[in-house]
Amino acid sequence: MADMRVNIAGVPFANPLIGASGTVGFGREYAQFYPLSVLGGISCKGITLEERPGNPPPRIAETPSGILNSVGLQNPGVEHFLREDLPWLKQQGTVVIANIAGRTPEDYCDMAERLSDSIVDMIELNISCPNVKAGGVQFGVTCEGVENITAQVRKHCKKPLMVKLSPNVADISENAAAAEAAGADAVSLINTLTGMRIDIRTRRPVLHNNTGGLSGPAVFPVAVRMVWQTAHRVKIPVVGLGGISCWQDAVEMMLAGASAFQVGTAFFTDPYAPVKILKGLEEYLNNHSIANVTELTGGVRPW
Amino acid sequence: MADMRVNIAGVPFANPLIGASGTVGFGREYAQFYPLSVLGGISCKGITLEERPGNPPPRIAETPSGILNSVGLQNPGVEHFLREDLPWLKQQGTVVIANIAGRTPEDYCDMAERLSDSIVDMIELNISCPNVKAGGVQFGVTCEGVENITAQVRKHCKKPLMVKLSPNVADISENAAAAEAAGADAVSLINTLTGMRIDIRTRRPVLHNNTGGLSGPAVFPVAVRMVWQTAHRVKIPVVGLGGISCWQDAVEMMLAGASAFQVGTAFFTDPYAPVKILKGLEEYLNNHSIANVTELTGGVRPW
Amino acid sequence: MKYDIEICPVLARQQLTADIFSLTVSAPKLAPLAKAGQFAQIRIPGKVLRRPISICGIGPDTLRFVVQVRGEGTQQLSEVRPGDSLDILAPLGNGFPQQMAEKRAVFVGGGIGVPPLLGAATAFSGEKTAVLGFRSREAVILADDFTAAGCRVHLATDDGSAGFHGLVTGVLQTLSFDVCCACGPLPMLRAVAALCAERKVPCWVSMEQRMACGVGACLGCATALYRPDGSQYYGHVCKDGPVFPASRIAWEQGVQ
Amino acid sequence: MKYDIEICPVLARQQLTADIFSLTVSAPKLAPLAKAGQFAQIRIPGKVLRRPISICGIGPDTLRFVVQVRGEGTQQLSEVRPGDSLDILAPLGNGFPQQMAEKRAVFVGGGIGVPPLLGAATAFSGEKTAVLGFRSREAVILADDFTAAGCRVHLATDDGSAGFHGLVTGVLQTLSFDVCCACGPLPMLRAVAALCAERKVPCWVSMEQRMACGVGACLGCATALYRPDGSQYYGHVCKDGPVFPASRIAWEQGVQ
Ligand SMILES: Cc1cc2nc3c(=O)[nH]c(=O)nc-3n(C[C@H](O)[C@H](O)[C@H](O)COP(=O)(O)OP(=O)(O)OC[C@H]3O[C@@H](n4cnc5c(N)ncnc54)[C@H](O)[C@@H]3O)c2cc1C
Ligand SMILES: Cc1cc2nc3c(=O)[nH]c(=O)nc-3n(C[C@H](O)[C@H](O)[C@H](O)COP(=O)(O)OP(=O)(O)OC[C@H]3O[C@@H](n4cnc5c(N)ncnc54)[C@H](O)[C@@H]3O)c2cc1C
Ligand SMILES: Cc1cc2nc3c(=O)[nH]c(=O)nc-3n(C[C@H](O)[C@H](O)[C@H](O)COP(=O)(O)O)c2cc1C
Ligand SMILES: Cc1cc2nc3c(=O)[nH]c(=O)nc-3n(C[C@H](O)[C@H](O)[C@H](O)COP(=O)(O)O)c2cc1C
Ligand code: FES
Ligand code: FES
Repeated sequence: MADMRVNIAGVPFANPLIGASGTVGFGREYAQFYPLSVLGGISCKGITLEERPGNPPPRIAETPSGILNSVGLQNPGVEHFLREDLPWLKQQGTVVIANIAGRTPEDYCDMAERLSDSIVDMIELNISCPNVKAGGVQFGVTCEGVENITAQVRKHCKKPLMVKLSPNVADISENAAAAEAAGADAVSLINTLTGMRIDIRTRRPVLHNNTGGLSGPAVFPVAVRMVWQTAHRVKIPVVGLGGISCWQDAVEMMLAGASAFQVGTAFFTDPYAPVKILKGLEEYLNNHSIANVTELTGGVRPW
Repeated sequence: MADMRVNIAGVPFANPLIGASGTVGFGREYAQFYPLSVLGGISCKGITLEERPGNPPPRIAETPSGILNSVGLQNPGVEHFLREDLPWLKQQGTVVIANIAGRTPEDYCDMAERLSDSIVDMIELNISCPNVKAGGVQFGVTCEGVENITAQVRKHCKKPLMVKLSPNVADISENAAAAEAAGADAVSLINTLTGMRIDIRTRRPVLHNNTGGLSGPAVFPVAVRMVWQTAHRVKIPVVGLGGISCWQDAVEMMLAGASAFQVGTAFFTDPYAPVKILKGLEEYLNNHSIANVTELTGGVRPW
Repeated sequence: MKYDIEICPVLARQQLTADIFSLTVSAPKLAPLAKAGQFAQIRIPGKVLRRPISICGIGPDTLRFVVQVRGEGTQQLSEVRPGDSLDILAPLGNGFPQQMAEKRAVFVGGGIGVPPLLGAATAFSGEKTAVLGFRSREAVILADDFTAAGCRVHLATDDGSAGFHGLVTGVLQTLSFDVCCACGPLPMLRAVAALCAERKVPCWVSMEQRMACGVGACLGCATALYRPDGSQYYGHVCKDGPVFPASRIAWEQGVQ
Repeated sequence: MKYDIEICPVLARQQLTADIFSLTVSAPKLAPLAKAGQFAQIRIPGKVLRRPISICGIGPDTLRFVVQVRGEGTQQLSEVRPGDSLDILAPLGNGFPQQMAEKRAVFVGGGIGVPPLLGAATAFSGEKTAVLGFRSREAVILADDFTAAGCRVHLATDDGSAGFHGLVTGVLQTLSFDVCCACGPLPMLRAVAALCAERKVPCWVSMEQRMACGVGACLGCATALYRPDGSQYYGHVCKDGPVFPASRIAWEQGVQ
């Protein structure tokens, strides 16, 4: 039987599948379907220092093989998370990753400090939310921005630190290198690509926010490319995500260079998708006599 | 009956639909299906100063609602184009746009000069081909690069000049503004998003070039967003493309701010797609008593 | 288990109007969990998002849906036939109140808003009236089902081709009732809610919003609600609704 | 008109092996244009790219395809039934030479490479032999069709469960012939081409490549060919092929 365990930045995961931030809330809704311990980890909905109401609806639009969302970081704030959500989630037997977004570097540092004193396993620095001006994306576009915010948070963060990168840039691997240089323990990519749909009947953008973040199978080839480029550029682990919907996609993402992967939009199409992905992945490893899932990482043989 | 004519940079088009570069060759293959005069225009396969062999196969991969290509600018060179392809194409009753790519600014200028003395109607400056190092993408990433190459070509180009922009950048509208500042008469966007697929059986990238350009419906929401942002930023006409596959998409693209649109990958799914798009668009205009198709441009009402 | 996925064989399909059809599926796992006014998320092959469809009827081991073709997804759904199977996530959300203590209830539905009310009307044990609004006579659906459920049925049509010539509120004004359940287009719900507020009669409305997860995880299906203190916040149709007390809906839908 | 689109009703579907099936469609517009060895681009609903499939049989107003399930697209294709329709772009490319003047022809096919040869074998008027290679007895297809076309048929199987135990070239070596037409996996084609080159017998091979347009516009389906001067260039399977003289194929597939 293949060993499905991976270790990212010193944190042991039972398997390489992590629920992506914003798609699994704080876990409760999917715990209805299966014990969360089947998942390697969960990246919680992006939290901010204070509660945020989120963007006006509509917040969701469908696109060919994808969706746009403009939730806008609706969340109850870090204190509520620590008090109400984390204790329950931490008991479910899965790695808990806090995804944090902020308006200012101080916001990020303040949150990192509070979370450092909590039972959270890992912090994911979200500097790539395209849907709110105050969602940190201003820190995520340039290398200097990434390096700067990562370095500041690093000083306040005693937990393993993963930086989540935006694909809306010219060269994501450079931003990954900047995060690495500033002390990140891992990078995760990709967040959503900014997109837009217009209702031709009303002539209104479908999303009230006008634009939103594209996710789902449509972005998968872009994500694979970015993970591949990034895995060549940095030494820290790369956690790959964007459009993974079946076990074959997961294998492909790991071959491209991912040490673990996240699954997001696929939860919406099929809440059991993560279970099926893990089952397929394990069978694949067994059929090919691959002893450790970690052997897949970076296994692509470029031409 | 609605007036379908548009005028881009002084060039009159019978309708706003242009066959996208690289997807319709030099027109001959699709002239088997219908007279090319039904199309507003054709942007020819990207040409270079000298003949280019193109990339090794495989050059095509399928992705969810999209395709990757890494043709790599295979073309017979500008002289062959002028001698063998242009005379025939120019007689078909459609606007002929020459799409040019180069290794050096001199290449571009040389071609622009030769084409300026030809019967070509318009030149599309391709500084965004992701599939060859020498395909001009080095000029297309930064604003300075775009401004520089556009300004140089402008000096040698007596034809209306359209600059085709890459979506693999942080803010495409800034690059559009740079092209405008340097004298471009129009911009077209988007070229392909760089992507990758890996064959998990062989562990080889599906494309021999490892990465390729993503096109088709998957990229449509990204293209609409970029056209919307760019149309707000520049005064010159924006020609929108990326994933248009039905008349509704064409309306959406124009509402987002496009003065005309190009259709590429949809030719592969259905060679008659352009005819169906034009028919649907015209019926839509008639049903809504819209006298001129130009009235759609920028008609979105943002929230 | 509150909700789950079941692969449900289609037992029957019936065309109700030109663009509305009824599907009955076998759902031995889900049907026993379902309550009137809850909804399902039905998977459409090839689409990333499921389609939210109200549960119109609940049998011991069957569920019934009534669906209008609005776009590609519902078009595809309209093509299923007995023998095909549907991947259904259900039952979701909070339905209409289970026991309404009031004596006289009115069920106000507009167009494709009519089906979600049928279960609640069936379950209500007091004196019940249905006011059902449609574009025209050809668009009328489920009138007989409401009669069979024990309702006095009033129709209203935009063109006067059946029943009252005008909006459902035109009929509602003429009725006396102690509680109201409504589902339909936003302007109708708003007008019904205003009328009930004026009469100080409790009013329950079933809301729609674009959804992704359907279970409360993604926060996609936001709708502006009032807190008891009068301030606004975004609740979620899939988890907090789709049925809300009308008084909690911030009809202007803007959070300050 | 060389090629066009036609919406073709499926007339018959036949399962040939566990994963190979035959489809006959009505194509009154396309069939009269088609020649042996040409191919079609068949649209798969929901997929951006059509699937290239060789024309295996040409009737006065019908086309026959023999398809192996390899991935999602061919899987979907395998689910069509008489009464369904297929959106077909055909006939594409250059088939096998129309009149082969040679006296004795051999048709060498491997696996799913067998069907494209049937038309050419049928059309050939001289002495004809078919050498058909498969994994095993269960995978054998169209042997009777080649017999009916007037061929002496030799089978070869990897496991020896039918005919010769080994590769088709093992059989080919023992035969005498004046021209060869081959279709199958690349290593097989290469070996057949080498054998023919040694004997100085003309050899035609049908090549595969990933395609987008299918008509020669996109330059997607490149394959490295030799120019008469021995230099290499990328020709295109859809337009210049799929059938090429074996001597023109640059088997190393690298352009300098
Ligand atoms: C709680 C709830 C219950 C519903 N019950 C029913 C019912 O019983 N019968 C019925 O016919 N319809 C019902 N609807 C509306 C139904 O969900 C939409 O008509 C359907 O999603 C349209 O999908 P489409 O692919 O045909 O249209 P498209 O416009 O192509 O869909 C595009 C996207 O928008 C979403 N969307 C479009 N319209 C709506 C809408 N009104 N509400 C939510 N999402 C929408 C789709 O789900 C999809 O994600 C209900 C909606 C909700 C939220
Ligand atoms: C000229 C020509 C004639 C052919 N004739 C036949 C035939 O008669 N019967 C038959 O069963 N098969 C034939 N094939 C192979 C057939 O096209 C592929 O098996 C099919 O495209 C696989 O599609 P899929 O969606 O099932 O597989 P996937 O692997 O899911 O397809 C993914 C993509 O790769 C392409 N692809 C995969 N394999 C091939 C291949 N071998 N050649 C070209 N493209 C490929 C697909 O078209 C698609 O775009 C022919 C191929 C060519 C080029
Ligand atoms: C509804 C929704 C909400 C999201 N919210 C967040 C968030 O709060 N923080 C974050 O870092 N990413 C967020 N994302 C991005 C996802 O975590 C992920 O990066 C993206 O969706 C791509 O992966 P996928 O295609 O598997 O969904 C959100 C995505 C969706 C669809
Ligand atoms: C096979 C193929 C070849 C292409 N070649 C070129 C090219 O030579 N020059 C160019 O500017 N764009 C080229 N493109 C990009 C298209 O013109 C277009 O920008 C892109 O495909 C997005 O539009 P679509 O989704 O409608 O195809 C090519 C695209 C494809 C699919
Ligand atoms: S649809 Fe996800 S929270 Fe309601
Ligand atoms: S597939 Fe387009 S040129 Fe052959």
